[in-house]
Amino acid sequence: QTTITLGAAQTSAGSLPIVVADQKGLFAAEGLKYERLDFKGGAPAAQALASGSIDACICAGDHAVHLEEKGLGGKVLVALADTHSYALLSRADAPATSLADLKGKKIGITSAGSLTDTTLRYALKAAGLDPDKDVQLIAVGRAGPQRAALQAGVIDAGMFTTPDIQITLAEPGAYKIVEDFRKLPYPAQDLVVTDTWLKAHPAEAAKLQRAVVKALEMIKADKAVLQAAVVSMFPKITDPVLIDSITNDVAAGYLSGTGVMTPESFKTLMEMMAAADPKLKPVGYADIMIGAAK
Amino acid sequence: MTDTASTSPGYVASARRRLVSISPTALAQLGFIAALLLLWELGARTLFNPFWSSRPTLIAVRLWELAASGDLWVHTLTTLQEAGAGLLLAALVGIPIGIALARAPKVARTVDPVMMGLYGLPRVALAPLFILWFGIGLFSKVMMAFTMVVFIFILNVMEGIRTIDPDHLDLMRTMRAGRFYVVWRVLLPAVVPWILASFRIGVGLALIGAVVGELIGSNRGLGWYVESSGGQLDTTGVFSGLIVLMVLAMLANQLIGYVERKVVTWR
Amino acid sequence: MTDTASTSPGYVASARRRLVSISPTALAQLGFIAALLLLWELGARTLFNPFWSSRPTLIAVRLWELAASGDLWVHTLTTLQEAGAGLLLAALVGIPIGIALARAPKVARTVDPVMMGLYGLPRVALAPLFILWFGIGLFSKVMMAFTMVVFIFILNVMEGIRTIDPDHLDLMRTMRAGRFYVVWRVLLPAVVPWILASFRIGVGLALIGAVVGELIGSNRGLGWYVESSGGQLDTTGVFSGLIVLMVLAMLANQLIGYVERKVVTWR
Amino acid sequence: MALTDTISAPPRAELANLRIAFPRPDAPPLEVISGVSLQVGEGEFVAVVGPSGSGKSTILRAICGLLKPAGGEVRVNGTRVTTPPPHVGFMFQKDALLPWRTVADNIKVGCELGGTPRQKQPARVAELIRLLRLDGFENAWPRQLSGGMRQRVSLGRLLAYEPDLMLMDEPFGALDYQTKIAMGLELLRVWETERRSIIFVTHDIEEAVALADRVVVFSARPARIVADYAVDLPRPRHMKALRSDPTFTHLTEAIWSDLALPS
Amino acid sequence: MALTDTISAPPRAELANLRIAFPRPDAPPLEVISGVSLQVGEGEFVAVVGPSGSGKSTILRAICGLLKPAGGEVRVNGTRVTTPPPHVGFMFQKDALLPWRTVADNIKVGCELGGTPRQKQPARVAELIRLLRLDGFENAWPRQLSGGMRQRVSLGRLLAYEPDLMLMDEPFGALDYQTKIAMGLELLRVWETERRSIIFVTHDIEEAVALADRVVVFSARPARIVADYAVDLPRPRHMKALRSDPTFTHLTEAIWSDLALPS
Ligand SMILES: Nc1ncnc2c1ncn2[C@@H]1O[C@H](COP(=O)(O)OP(=O)(O)OP(=O)(O)O)[C@@H](O)[C@H]1O
Ligand SMILES: Nc1ncnc2c1ncn2[C@@H]1O[C@H](COP(=O)(O)OP(=O)(O)OP(=O)(O)O)[C@@H](O)[C@H]1O
Ligand SMILES: [Mg+2]
Ligand SMILES: [Mg+2]
Repeated sequence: QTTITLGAAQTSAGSLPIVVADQKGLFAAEGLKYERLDFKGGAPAAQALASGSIDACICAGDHAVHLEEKGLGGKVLVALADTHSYALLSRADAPATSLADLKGKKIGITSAGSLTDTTLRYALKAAGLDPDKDVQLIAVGRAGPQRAALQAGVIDAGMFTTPDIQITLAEPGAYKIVEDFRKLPYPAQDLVVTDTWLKAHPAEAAKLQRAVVKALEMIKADKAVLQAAVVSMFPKITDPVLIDSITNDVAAGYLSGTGVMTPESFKTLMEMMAAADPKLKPVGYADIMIGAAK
Repeated sequence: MTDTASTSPGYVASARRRLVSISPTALAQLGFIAALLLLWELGARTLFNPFWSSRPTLIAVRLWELAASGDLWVHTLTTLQEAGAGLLLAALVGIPIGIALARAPKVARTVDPVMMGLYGLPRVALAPLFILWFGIGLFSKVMMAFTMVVFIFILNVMEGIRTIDPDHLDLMRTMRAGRFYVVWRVLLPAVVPWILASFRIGVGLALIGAVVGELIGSNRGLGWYVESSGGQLDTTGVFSGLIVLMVLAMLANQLIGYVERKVVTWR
Repeated sequence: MTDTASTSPGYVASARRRLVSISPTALAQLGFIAALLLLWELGARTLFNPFWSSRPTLIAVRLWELAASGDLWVHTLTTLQEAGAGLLLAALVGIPIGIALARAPKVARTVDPVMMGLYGLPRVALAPLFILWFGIGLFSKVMMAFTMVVFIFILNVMEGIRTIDPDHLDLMRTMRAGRFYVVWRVLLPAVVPWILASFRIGVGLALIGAVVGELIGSNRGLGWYVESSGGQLDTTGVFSGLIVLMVLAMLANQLIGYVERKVVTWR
Repeated sequence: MALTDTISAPPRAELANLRIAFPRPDAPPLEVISGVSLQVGEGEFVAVVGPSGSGKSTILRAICGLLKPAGGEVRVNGTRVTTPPPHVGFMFQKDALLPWRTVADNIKVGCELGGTPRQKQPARVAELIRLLRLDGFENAWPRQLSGGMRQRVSLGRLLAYEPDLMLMDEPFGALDYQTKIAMGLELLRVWETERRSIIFVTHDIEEAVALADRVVVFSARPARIVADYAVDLPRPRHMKALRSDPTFTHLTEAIWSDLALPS
Repeated sequence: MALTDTISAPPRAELANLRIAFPRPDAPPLEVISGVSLQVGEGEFVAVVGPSGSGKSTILRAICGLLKPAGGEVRVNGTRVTTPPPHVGFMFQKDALLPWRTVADNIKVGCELGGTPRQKQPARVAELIRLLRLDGFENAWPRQLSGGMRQRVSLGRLLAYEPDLMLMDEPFGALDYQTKIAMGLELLRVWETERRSIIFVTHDIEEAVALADRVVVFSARPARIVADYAVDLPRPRHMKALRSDPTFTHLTEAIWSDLALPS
């Protein structure tokens, strides 16, 4: 048995297929054991990946592109999500109903340069706003600080992901969604590896890929599988209603069914990244996506 | 002011008083803590939103569950190990460096800016380098705690050595005492108060360092528990972790006080 | 050992030597820094991947660009303001508290565990409370820096007061000196070395505090810039920010050294 | 004896069966003073001599309220001493100068705490510096002084405080004969013109006899009073002449043999 | 004079036209020693007297290499002194005990640095404690001692170091007459049996004459040597008898008047 060390960008829904693979014995069937480490964001996880401290990271497709572009050979081993994972929430009594209404307001992002940052910049531009002049993007942190900042009124809207969206919306009449990016095709969670690792561990890579893709297929086939994973992944959430809503949201097209990045999501990815950094060297789909397991 | 009648041991009763005084102190401490907890409980129930502050009773229940499941010990031991090793390593490395730099002022002046610059670096931002150099195991967290604390020892010991009575050093020089004799018999005993202060300061920073290390990448430890609870908006979880961290800091401080009383008998 | 001939002022030449010695020190410091930069540049070009460490030349170019665009000043001033205000506030609050606690040992013993516990809390985990209490403006960063540093002052000053010559305190008691007289004329001067050490230690921590503060609600500042570069795996950006932080720490330390030479003339 | 004049007013200082003991770990407390009674009247100058380690400094500390007695009591101006009483100045055996204050500023501490009006302080300090022969060292730091100079600064601080009762613990111990005599004369001048009371610990028997109204001889630890001599020498006394005065030589011889007793 | 015997070997200590000055801000350096020449032979006991602040301690510091002279030079055993020379022990005017070591351990410092074999140290320390009359205080901390007891511990440390040249800065200043005489006798015993050289600074002229082979009188600052008396009194000397010895009284009177000169 070989142990695979995976780094997760956050304790987020993207890790659910991995949990399923573990729960259903798919890793064991491949002769793998896995250990998951949580990082404070995608960037440190990607850095740990590049340094060889972990075998693969569960993070946004952005990091595969960054690593590839920096010559470190980033590859998406399995695409875990087909759509974006964030939604922009505001207090229920806020007048804004769309991104465009937030002109002149303060919007909370998790941290500068993160997925939430680039996403908002891209969406704001699409809505005809200048992200540097028409709004203030404030690095606030994750769900806790975001919610505190909303409550204190120091930001007008903030970026939340699963399960924080569901938990926050569960408070009756307090918060609402201003803009839901979860419908946007985007490789929000991928199993990313490096060329170096791939070259050194071709067998493990194949096993890992097979197990996770199998898990994705099982989830698609049976929602109960996902529910069990949700319960295990978020032990702090005990309310069955909440568990249901998380499971339903995740099951509703968020997770990838095949483990292969869709061309649409790759297109948004490249557009967003180019918008954030005009000097970015373009990367092709085939440069970062490894074909599905045979 | 009259509290510090440290110089009034002129009556027989004081030896007796010491033995009894242990329990009033502990009582006062516990009473104070209890009062704060009560305030918190009441405040959370009435004044402010318990979503942000949780409540002592909820936390107690959570801690009980964690203890029962065994997770509490795993996380606590992990963090304790990281912070403790970092703190001790910092003392072992920092004290000699502090002494050496204080005794070689030219070298100290040369290295000083770089050292202070390094010290001022936010450790969180150095995460990639820590991962690169020290991996993501125990060692990288120990190093995180270490790099927070080692400068405390260096800076405090350096300043401490400057306050040493020059007559003691002159005495040693006239008796041609060797380098090690001076270090062991004069410098170290003289900077004991500075070392103790460093330990007190260091405890908190080592814990913070360990927690920051756990944020960078881990799957256990109190920092990880706090962060993962925060990620699920579980305030009770956050505060449970924080309370355990506080208890660790308190206990470490008590230990330092105990060692101080054992070591500094001459004051 | 012979470096510390602090007690050999018995010849006329030493006054002259002082004036000249300023520039060799600065030269040695600059030389040391230059040597490190050179090593870094060469290492990054040959030994290790510059993705991890960037290169001094790349950083210089980036800093130049940032300076030209004006961003450098915005970020630097922001962070400097936050850290500086936090440090000064910590000194203003921490020194009196340290003195008061040292003079009222019973109170100190009672509050001690809670204080040490609070000190050991990782600030990042308290982000929601900081936002609720202090918002996300300048004030919250100042408070972040403040809460890191204030304990340093308290703990160092408390320990410093314990090392005061009891004869000085007895003397004041026989002359029935008032509380304020004792504080101003005896306690404060006696703990000046401890306060200076706290400032040295505090500079680094205040910067770290400001940077951590910038992680929870900001859109400028060096910490923000570093984080934002890190998020895009832009190592040169990370190091550019870090280098400026280092320079700030160095300058602050030089300033403390300067103040020390002006204030502690009697040693 | 000078005491009889002041029978109406309470004595300046009074020790009633004073006992002082220091606790020791693993041993019974060290009894330092065992039942000492002593009265010092207003305007009286009492010298105390006794073997090293007998408890002379300890008694002074008790009088100015730095030590709580294990038994008996201390009264100053009729009031029982629990905290340092007002108008009592203590010159420590160790000089206890504040290292961060210059010579002038160390002396000024006495003015500041003794209540000299602020405008008069500089003049007073300057006067004391001249009197103590420290001219030219006003702005020197304590670490730059010789042992005797430090002692004189400490004396200056005491004088600046202008106490009614002066407790002096070997105030001239580090001074050469000439300086000692000059300082002794100054002390007498201050004492005579302002009717201060003085308790003066010394090892120099001749100094004790030459300066004091009474000489109290202590035994070795635990200290008791072995003898209490009234010095019946007329004032002003001339140092040179004293040495050949038979009362003087007699007294010094007597004290000498009191001390030489194996006690 | 004792010096003539040792003309072949270099003198133990030799000051050649020594000048010492301390820099001052905003003023010319303070000249403390201006051209002092002095030779101390092997086994010679030289006492130094002089006004307070004249530079006696400073000269001792220069001899043991703690101060660099501004002019002239210091030689010990024929070698020019730049760093502290071997086998020279200095008893400071301030006692400089290490506060974190007990009485016994403070004395032991002398043994440890003087090279007493480790097994013999406890016995040597015990012997010194008895000799210094500190019995029962072996385990006391310095802060628990009286001034005179501290001074004796400091003396004990010096004796434990067993130096060939002993520099003593008012070693008996805080002691009463009886203890002083007892300690003086012990010092003489050590000195006579082991032919040590001693430079002994004191304010007590009688003590100087009673103990020393030579008494050197310093002027006020800047210090010069005013007089250098050979003490032609036979040894062993009996303290009691000395006081009536005409040579003794003569010498003390002479030194007294040397010092009384307005210098
Ligand atoms: N703080 C203390 N703790 C314990 N013992 C003490 C303390 N202070 C003094 N003593 C003891 O009390 C005794 C008397 O000390 P004190 O200083 O009064 O002597 P003294 O008569 O002034 O002697 P000297 O002439 O040497 O100064 C000594 O044996 C000393 O060890
Ligand atoms: N470190 C120093 N810096 C400046 N001046 C000093 C220093 N040490 C001593 N002096 C000065 O040198 C002079 C002589 O001092 P020294 O201590 O040698 O006197 P002394 O003869 O030992 O006097 P005493 O009998 O009072 O101890 C004094 O005027 C003193 O102010
Ligand atoms: Mg005494
Ligand atoms: Mg001297």
